[in-house]
Amino acid sequence: MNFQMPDFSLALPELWVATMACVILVVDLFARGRESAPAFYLTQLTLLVGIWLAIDAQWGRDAVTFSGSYVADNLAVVLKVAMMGLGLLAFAYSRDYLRQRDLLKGEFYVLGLLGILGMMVMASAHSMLTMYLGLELLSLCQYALVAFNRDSRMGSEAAMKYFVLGALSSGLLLYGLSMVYGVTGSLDLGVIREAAAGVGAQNIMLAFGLTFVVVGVAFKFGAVPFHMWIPDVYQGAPTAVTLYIGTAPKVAAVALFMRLIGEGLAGLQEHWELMLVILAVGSLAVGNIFALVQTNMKRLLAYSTISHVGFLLLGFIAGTPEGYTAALFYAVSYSLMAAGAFGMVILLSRRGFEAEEVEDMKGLNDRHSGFAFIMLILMFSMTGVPGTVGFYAKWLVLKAVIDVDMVWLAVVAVIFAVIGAFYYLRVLKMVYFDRVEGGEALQAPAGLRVVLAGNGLAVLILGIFPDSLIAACAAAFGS
Amino acid sequence: MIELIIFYVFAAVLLFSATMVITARNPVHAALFLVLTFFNSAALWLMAEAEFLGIALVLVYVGAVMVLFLFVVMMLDINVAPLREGFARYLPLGILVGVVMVAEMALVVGAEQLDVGLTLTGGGAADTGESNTRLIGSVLYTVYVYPFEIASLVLLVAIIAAIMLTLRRRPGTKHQDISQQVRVRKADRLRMVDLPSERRE
Amino acid sequence: MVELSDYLVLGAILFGLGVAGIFLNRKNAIVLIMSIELILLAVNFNFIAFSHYLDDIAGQVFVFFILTVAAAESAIGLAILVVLFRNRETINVGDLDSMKG
Amino acid sequence: MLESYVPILVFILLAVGVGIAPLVAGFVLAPRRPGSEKLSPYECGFEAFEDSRMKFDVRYYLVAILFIIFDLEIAFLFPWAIVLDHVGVFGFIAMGIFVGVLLIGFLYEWKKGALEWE
Repeated sequence: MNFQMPDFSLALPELWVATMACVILVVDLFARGRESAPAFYLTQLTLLVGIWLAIDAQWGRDAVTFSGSYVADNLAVVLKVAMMGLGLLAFAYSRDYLRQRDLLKGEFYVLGLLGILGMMVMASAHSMLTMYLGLELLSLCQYALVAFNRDSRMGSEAAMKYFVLGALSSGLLLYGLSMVYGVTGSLDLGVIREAAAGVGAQNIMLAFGLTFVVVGVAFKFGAVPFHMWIPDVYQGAPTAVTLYIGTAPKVAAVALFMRLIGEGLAGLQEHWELMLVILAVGSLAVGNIFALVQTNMKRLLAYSTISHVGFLLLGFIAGTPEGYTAALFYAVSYSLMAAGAFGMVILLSRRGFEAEEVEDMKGLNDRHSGFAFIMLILMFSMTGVPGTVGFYAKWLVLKAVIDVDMVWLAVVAVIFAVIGAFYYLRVLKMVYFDRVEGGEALQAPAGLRVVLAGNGLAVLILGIFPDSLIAACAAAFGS
Repeated sequence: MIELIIFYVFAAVLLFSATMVITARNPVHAALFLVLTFFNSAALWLMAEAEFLGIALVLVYVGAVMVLFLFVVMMLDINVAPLREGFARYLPLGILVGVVMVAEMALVVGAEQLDVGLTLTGGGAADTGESNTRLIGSVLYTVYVYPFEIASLVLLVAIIAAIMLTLRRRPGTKHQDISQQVRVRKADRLRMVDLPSERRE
Repeated sequence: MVELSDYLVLGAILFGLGVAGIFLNRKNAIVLIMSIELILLAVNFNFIAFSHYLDDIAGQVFVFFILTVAAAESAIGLAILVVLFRNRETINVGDLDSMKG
Repeated sequence: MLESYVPILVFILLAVGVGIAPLVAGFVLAPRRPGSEKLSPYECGFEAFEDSRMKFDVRYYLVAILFIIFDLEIAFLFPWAIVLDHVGVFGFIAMGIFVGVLLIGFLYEWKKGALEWE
């Protein structure tokens, strides 16, 4: 491959976040206070400047640099802005939670920031090698974050399960990538795209490699039958880490799918379309049915994540630019809702008491009607009640699937959504109608209240004016 | 022809030791068989003209990772008995899964009409005389410089995570801080006191 | 002459052994991590075989990165194992059941 | 293209041979009259106190992990050293950044006290 000087100005966001991560690590080493406050503010500053850099340096451009391993286009910008925004939210939520349990160490911010960097690398990967390294950088940060509270039994168990299943899935993904490399002869996704579109469609080995790649991607999404890690990791990890893992990596999984399968192996669409249908229906079924019986709030949200992934996969099944736009919109809006829901769990828990059980939501309306209203918005938009952002997301995805005349799939999805509505409404019943005796007033740090209120309002406003976000997602796919 | 024989010898030993890794009773034996597996695959990689990777495999994996495995096995003082009781029950399932996977993969991969590599250039690479390491090096730091820098960040994450998880400062251990002792100055240790001389009564 | 398919079949068998290893040793975390190393070794075999017969160096560079990442990953994996052992006094995967349901 | 490896193969076979030959000779030729006295582990004349398996300390463990990571760094330095003339200043700066990031990792270790052995 010829080598000409790479265009560094194009990869500015990644360079910025990487240097700032190292700077924050060193600053936190020499900071005296125990609160690692400088690390927190520097991290938030890094993400804000990163968002601006991503938009300014890369919007509207479609260039490949670093000899074919980095691409900067609208899709990359939308993905990166979403990831960094969700990262901002996750760090804002976690500060008080960690301080109360004196887990507040600089490493949390550095590992979180490097995890976001891994996601950004995945968003603008143009070669299988860059995609794999971004995925591994993200996974390693997540294994460490899940085991962050090293004295909690559940935490280390969850980390061990997540590690073994994560390592296995990256092994499977790599096996698929080696097959794709063997048939197309190159690591570059552009070359793979032509080869797959051309004569590659009938090649058994390429189809075989595709199966393994789809398995790797399905694991990252947490789609059935590769969802086993999600409930345990969501429950075992500290709630702040669960919030981090439950939101931004879903957008990264969209990036993984779009780059590798959506664009790279587009030629084999009829192969992977069938696989995704199986994954989607499985996720919808398991996600909604198992969630009905859950008593632990975090496990309930974990199974709801699986059901939402089922919906998200519908967008990919459609395979049309509208379908991809719908899937991206779904990923971003769902992550916002999930951040709010986990934020509520953080709001209600205190130093010694993890508000993990669904019963802890009882009588929230008496304790603080404002946050009860925010819980109402979140649960309604998760159910998909018309007029909320959740409804738009589901509607766009279903429309995309119907346009590709798979009406039966849309009907199945709606049925499961209706079944799913029950456990969301059960939570609302507890919030509004159940009385709890001696419910003391809600004391939560001001910062947390502001962030949660902002998150709730964002979900509400997006529900009323979703067109700006939809337009951004559509622009990502060149329409 | 000799090549084929050497290939099959190494491949046979490789598969035997790999099977022993997953069926060994004692984790230490499993670790040592894994070392044998790595040596054999390094030899096979040498045959496929990937010398640098063969040496890197032995250097990195056998030298460091297997040492870590043996440390962990020694340190965790694993009582082997309970770890094995699930073995007999899952044996048939395990073998079945393994055989099915291998059969279907061999079918696909070993298929004669293997139209692999649309740009396949036939057997043995034309020996350009350049050593494999120089070939990799010339590409690694120029064309693949972006993945190269991400690899450094992956290693950084590994350092942070390993220390964050395992480092426990034992409070109250008395230890000498040599640099402290050396940095002492005359004033810290010596105090001149001038005593007035008393008259002798 | 050693054919490409010889290498690939060897890689496939190693891959099968790795997956079977994971099914067989669900109780013993260390052999579980070793089976993952076997799977990654099988992947490296495939890449090197393709790189050799395609006469393209990219495959070998990919293998070099896989080695690096896999070594860092097993370092973290064993760190988690130590944390687990300190909390649970056993690495018998069967006992990791405090989060049922 | 395999000719260049024949010396290595011969070397390995010789090494294995020299290793195994004395063992086999000892096994075959030496007289064997095992006694319970002879078979027990010798511990300066009296009974062995506890079994030979001694638990390692976790500090060894951390050193092993850090060795892996810096061993990988060295593995990256090998090809760099060979092609430095071909790769020029660009390659030099690339490796500078790589070693710089790992230097930060080393600084982190040092400051956190992972290197102290108390």
